[in-house]
Amino acid sequence: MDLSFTPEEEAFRAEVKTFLAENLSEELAAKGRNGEELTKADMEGWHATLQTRNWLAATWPVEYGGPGWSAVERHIFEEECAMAFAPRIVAFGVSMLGPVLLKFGSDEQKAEFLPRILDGTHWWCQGYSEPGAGSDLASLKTRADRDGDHYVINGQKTWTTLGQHADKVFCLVRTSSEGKPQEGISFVLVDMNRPGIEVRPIKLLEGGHEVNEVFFTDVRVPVANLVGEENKGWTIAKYLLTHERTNIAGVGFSLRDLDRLKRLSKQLHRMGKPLAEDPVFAAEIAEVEIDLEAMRVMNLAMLSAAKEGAAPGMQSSMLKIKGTVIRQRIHGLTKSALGAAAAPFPATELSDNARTVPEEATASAATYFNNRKLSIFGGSNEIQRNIIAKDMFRS
Amino acid sequence: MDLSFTPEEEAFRAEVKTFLAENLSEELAAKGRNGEELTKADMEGWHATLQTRNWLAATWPVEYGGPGWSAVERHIFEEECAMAFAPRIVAFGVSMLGPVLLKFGSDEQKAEFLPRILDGTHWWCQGYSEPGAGSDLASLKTRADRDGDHYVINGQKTWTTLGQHADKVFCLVRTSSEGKPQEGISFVLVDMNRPGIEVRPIKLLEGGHEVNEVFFTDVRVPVANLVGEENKGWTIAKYLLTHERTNIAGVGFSLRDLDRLKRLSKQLHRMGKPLAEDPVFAAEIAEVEIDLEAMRVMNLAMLSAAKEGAAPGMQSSMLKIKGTVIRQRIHGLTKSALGAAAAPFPATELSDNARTVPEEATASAATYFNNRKLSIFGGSNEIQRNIIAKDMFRS
Amino acid sequence: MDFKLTEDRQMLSDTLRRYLADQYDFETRNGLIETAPYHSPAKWAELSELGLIGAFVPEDQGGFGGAGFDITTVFEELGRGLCPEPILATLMSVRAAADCGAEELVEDMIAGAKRLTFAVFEPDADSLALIRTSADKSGDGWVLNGRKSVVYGLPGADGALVAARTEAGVGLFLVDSPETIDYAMIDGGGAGELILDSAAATCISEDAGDIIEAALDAGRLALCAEAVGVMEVLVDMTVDYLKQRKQFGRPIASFQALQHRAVDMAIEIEQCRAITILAASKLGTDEAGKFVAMAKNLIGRTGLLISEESIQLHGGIGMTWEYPGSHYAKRLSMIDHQLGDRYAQLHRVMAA
Amino acid sequence: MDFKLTEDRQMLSDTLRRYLADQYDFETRNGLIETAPYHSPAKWAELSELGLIGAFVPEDQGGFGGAGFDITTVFEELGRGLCPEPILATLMSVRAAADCGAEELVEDMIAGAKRLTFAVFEPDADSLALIRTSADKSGDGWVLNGRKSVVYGLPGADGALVAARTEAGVGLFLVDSPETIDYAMIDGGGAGELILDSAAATCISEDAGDIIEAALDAGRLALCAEAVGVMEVLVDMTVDYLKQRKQFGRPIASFQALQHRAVDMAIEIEQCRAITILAASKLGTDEAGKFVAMAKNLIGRTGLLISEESIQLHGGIGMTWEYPGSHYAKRLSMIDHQLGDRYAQLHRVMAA
Repeated sequence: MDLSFTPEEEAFRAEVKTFLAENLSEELAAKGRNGEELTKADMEGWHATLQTRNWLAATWPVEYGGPGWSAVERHIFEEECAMAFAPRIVAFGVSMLGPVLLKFGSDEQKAEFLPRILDGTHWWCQGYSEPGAGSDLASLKTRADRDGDHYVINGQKTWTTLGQHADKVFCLVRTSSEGKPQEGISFVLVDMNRPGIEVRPIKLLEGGHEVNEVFFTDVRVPVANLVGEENKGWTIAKYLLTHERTNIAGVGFSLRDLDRLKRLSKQLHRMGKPLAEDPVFAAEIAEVEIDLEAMRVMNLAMLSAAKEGAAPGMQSSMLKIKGTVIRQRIHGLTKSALGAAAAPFPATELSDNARTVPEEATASAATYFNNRKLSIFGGSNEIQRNIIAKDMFRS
Repeated sequence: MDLSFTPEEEAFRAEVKTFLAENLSEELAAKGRNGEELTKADMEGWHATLQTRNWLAATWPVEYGGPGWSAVERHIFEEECAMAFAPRIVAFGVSMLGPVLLKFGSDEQKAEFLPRILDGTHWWCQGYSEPGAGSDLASLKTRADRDGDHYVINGQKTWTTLGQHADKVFCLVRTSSEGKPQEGISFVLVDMNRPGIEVRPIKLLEGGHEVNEVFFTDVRVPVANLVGEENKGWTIAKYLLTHERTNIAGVGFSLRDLDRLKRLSKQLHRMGKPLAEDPVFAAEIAEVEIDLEAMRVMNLAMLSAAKEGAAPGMQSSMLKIKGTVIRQRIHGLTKSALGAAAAPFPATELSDNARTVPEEATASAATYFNNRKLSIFGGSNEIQRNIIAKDMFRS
Repeated sequence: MDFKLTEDRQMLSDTLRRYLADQYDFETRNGLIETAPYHSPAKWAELSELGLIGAFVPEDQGGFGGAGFDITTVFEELGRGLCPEPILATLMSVRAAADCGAEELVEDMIAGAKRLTFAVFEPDADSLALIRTSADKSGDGWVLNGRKSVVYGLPGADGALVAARTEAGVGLFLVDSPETIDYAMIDGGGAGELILDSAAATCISEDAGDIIEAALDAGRLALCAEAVGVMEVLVDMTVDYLKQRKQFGRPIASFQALQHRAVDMAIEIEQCRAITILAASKLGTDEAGKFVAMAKNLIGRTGLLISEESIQLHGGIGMTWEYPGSHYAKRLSMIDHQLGDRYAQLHRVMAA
Repeated sequence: MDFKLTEDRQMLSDTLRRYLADQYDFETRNGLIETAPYHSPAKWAELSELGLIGAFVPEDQGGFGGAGFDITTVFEELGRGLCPEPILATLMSVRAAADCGAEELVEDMIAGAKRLTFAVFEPDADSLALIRTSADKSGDGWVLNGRKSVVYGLPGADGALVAARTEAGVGLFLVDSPETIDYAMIDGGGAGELILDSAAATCISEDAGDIIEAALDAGRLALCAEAVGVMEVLVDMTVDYLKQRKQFGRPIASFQALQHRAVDMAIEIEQCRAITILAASKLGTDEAGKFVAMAKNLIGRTGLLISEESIQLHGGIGMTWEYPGSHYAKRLSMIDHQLGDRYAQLHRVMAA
């Protein structure tokens, strides 16, 4: 038993810290800290900054332009970026399509798409969910019918995150209606500039725009854009779902947000005293801090096992559930910490004069509401429980 | 809207208080307060005391020896008895079999059994659950085969509360295995002194003996002991389950136990101060007090509706769930209040010297463990949720 | 004991429900909440014509109601209709004005001729004991100095009743055209900061501390009733959604884990309804503070639970601006933040 | 980073698990816990022969272990075996004695020749700062006056290490044949009240406050590990029961609401295992107090949850004395009461 990082790993952490200190502008960090929406340019700029060191595509092998990190190094990198309020890497190209192409793509596809993910030429989004196919993804209905050397796509995708910025979308589409629903699904790459594609924004309850509906009407896509075999797309979808996701627990985000909560609890007053001196509220902060410390170590144990090639199995689902519950509880306490001052809206547009709380607190309510998504997307916590139960109760 | 009791009801409450002050011995009340087991004589004595005023069988009509109370009067009586730590009335004869005989029994059965419930000649227990038939009561297997003018009973009942004191048991038995499981069940009255009956104690986790297994081997019972029609016993079982149960929420017990918890929190010390001055613990007491106040009014609303003949419907299941959750939380906090001193056992046999906490606190751990039963018996809280869900989600 | 509404209150309830359903539907509401004054003066006028404001004031003070149950009757319907009109502020103002004997003001407010807000709390001053805004005599009148924070219904109001320190204690003052910083609230409706920079004011009472506290408790009771109305609609919507939404070839309402969670929501609503009735029955008595605090604590705890569970059980749909349920969930969650949250109320109960 | 046990510890763990399974089955245990001394001196001797006690002491103090992970390795197995032997008291005694440099005593204890208890807390004194028991010099020796409460493992012990006030602070004293009031504990094992009425004592250290606190934290860590062992067995039993028990014609494991509750139990156990590892890694450092407090708070909260849920999911069976699960549930619940419960630990975390 040894919970410490190796000297090499500690040196790596120091290197990441230095990089962030030198390359992450205070302006960009402040946006993260204050809960402001990032622009497309913010995200593209940050990708480019990371790629100056080959640090953008953490899981890619060195020969394709990745950094060649171990699972532990990836964890350290993600934790430090989170603590510094660096922008999140937009996952769809780098963390999702990239690994899929590396495993299932043709040489031509790798050569065409991988470099353009790294250099920012292509912004990818994900076409999975449909209005009638959420938790039950296999029931998806968007069809791709073969017409010569093209597919003709008709249907609708939804919850397409940052689709408003994208010029490419990877989609699960139905290429056959025979057999089990899972057996007629294919994975295709679609150019968003094709005729017949329409993107409509979905405004979320807190007022933000990060997800979209994407409509396909007779969209023609070359058959060459099929990844893997026709009707074998479900294998790819499952690969992505079970693909080692080091950051599923979001430990760095929770550590960072807990820090902010503790700062605020010393600055904000209740009944004439700093909130931190109300034992009832302080007890809740202490409890969530304890839960987080436990989860942090649970996550390290999983990383350590991954290093030795052990499959994460149901631990990944456990980390998803516990990680989101903890993050949501921290957001809930942060919103509560503001008392009446949580209501003003839109928070990030308030004047200095209108604000009565520290700038990093203003968007607390919006952040809280937006983050209700954490327990819904990426396989809802109910679906994760079903996955764990299947494992626990198998006979 | 008016939450107050009428002057007549308030006068009735005063009358009950006076009766309890004059007739409930301090010795008997102390047993209740301190969590000691009551003897058979204690219970029989208290029944006899109540019956001097015709107050034993609260739901029976006056002509059969009941008091003729309204639902509200019954509630007041139960609340006052609970607050005074009076023994609980043993329900099986008075509250369960009595109403069944009044509704389904023959004139002979009423004449034979009802007076003997009131005068204490008969001590009844309930033969419902079986090892394989708990929540799923209709799957019961104990058989009663017709042999001339007798039934011959074979099988096993379990969780028979206070069966060790009983000389009579009313049973659900299978008289037919055709049709749906519910359709072959009959309700019969059995003399416990018959050959072939064996009662074995079940010791519970806290060390107490209040439930039993009852084995039936070729027990012969006259057909005259059938209540209602053969194979129609399920109707009676359902009648009992949905029969107006004013005390299902246990409001009086919770009020009384919360009072004790608050007393103890002032007497017991933590970190050199009364526990009541620890805001974290005090907050939990305050929360459960609030929950209880809400439940108390929910219960009054149901009583008020019952007075006007409205069916309690799913509110009864809601009260069962919330009532038991609140009582169990109070017991849990009371056990926690003791800190290390909760461990000594058997608590009620400790010498004054061995005890370091007030006498009424000594049995807190045992009481807590014993009362885990509240959410299990009488239709587990899971079954109650199923009942409510059926109502909520009917299309 | 009687848990039914009187005929008059039932009529008010029915009228209000019908009005909101017919005249203040979800699209109308959402068309208003993003633009100043974040509510509709025209709808406001119609609501006061329905007699809402009079219902908050006892007969001997010029109204035709004034009991706890009058307040809960109105606000439960406002909750069901998710109405963003600034009626909470009016409730507190008109009751405080009435208790101070400001007959003319009360008359104007009941008639809908004057819409006032109620400004008590300040940055870092979440209780009357802590407020720093001062009132000083100046010639015939008074001037106020200080700042009031998150004043509900401030945008577009005709004036504000302001709590300020006097030599006698805490007084209540009318400021007619206040300097404000207006903003929308995240859950609908407007609020703002009230900047009192030697602001001219009329004295309503030089010592109104108890009256202000009572008005705040009336406001808290109103919020509880509003929350109950919101919860009722939200759970109905959740149940309907679970019945209609199909995944894995069957309605998700058939999944027992979801059923049991919906059941727990329903039970908690009954608890909230009950404690609100209890608090309403105590309004105007010595115990009002304690029982209102109890109610608002439970409402706060349960409101968060029901808000979060309703979103979760809806999945993604429950998070969209387009779906009314998300606005109900948001409102329910934010009610806890108004006039002292579940922690503040719990401390009041512990101190009682 | 490495989350595997060393070979030595794995061997100790295996040996202990085998011994408890073979030699200390459930019937044996339940035959002991109701009669004084509420444990088995013979089994105790066998356990010390397995090297348990030596594992609690570092090599430079005469043992062959002494790290946090040595303690957790032993106690997780004691938890899995639901062993009522008074090893917690020995752990604290031997570590305190070793830290005080009482070599001979440590040697005797490791050899199993002397079984001592550790007596610190008193009625209404749940922290070292509050204890009132006094130690005074008397001739060559010392006399102690006071009372120690709920002293674990007191019945049948060879003596007690007692914390008492001296002029230097809080000292540690050996009382050889103490006057006691013995009793069983509701969850198995014995404890008692230690009556110190001018009791003759040997001074181990006149100023051992920090050493005693460290020994208590080692005890708390041990309780956490024991709880994890208990939880593991309890959840396995619950899952087995759900799979085997049929109602309504199918295994109740097929009911989704029950499945999800079992899943939540399993997740919480992983959390408990993780925080216990973390606390073990900190033992002996400056941060030990904080992380042990964190661990024991989480163990307390989760222990109650898992204890209650396991009983509930078993239905009536889970409440019977005859069923081992009920004793596991009871032990788990009572662990929170030992050496400072979840509230006490939370206050330590808040103060840290």
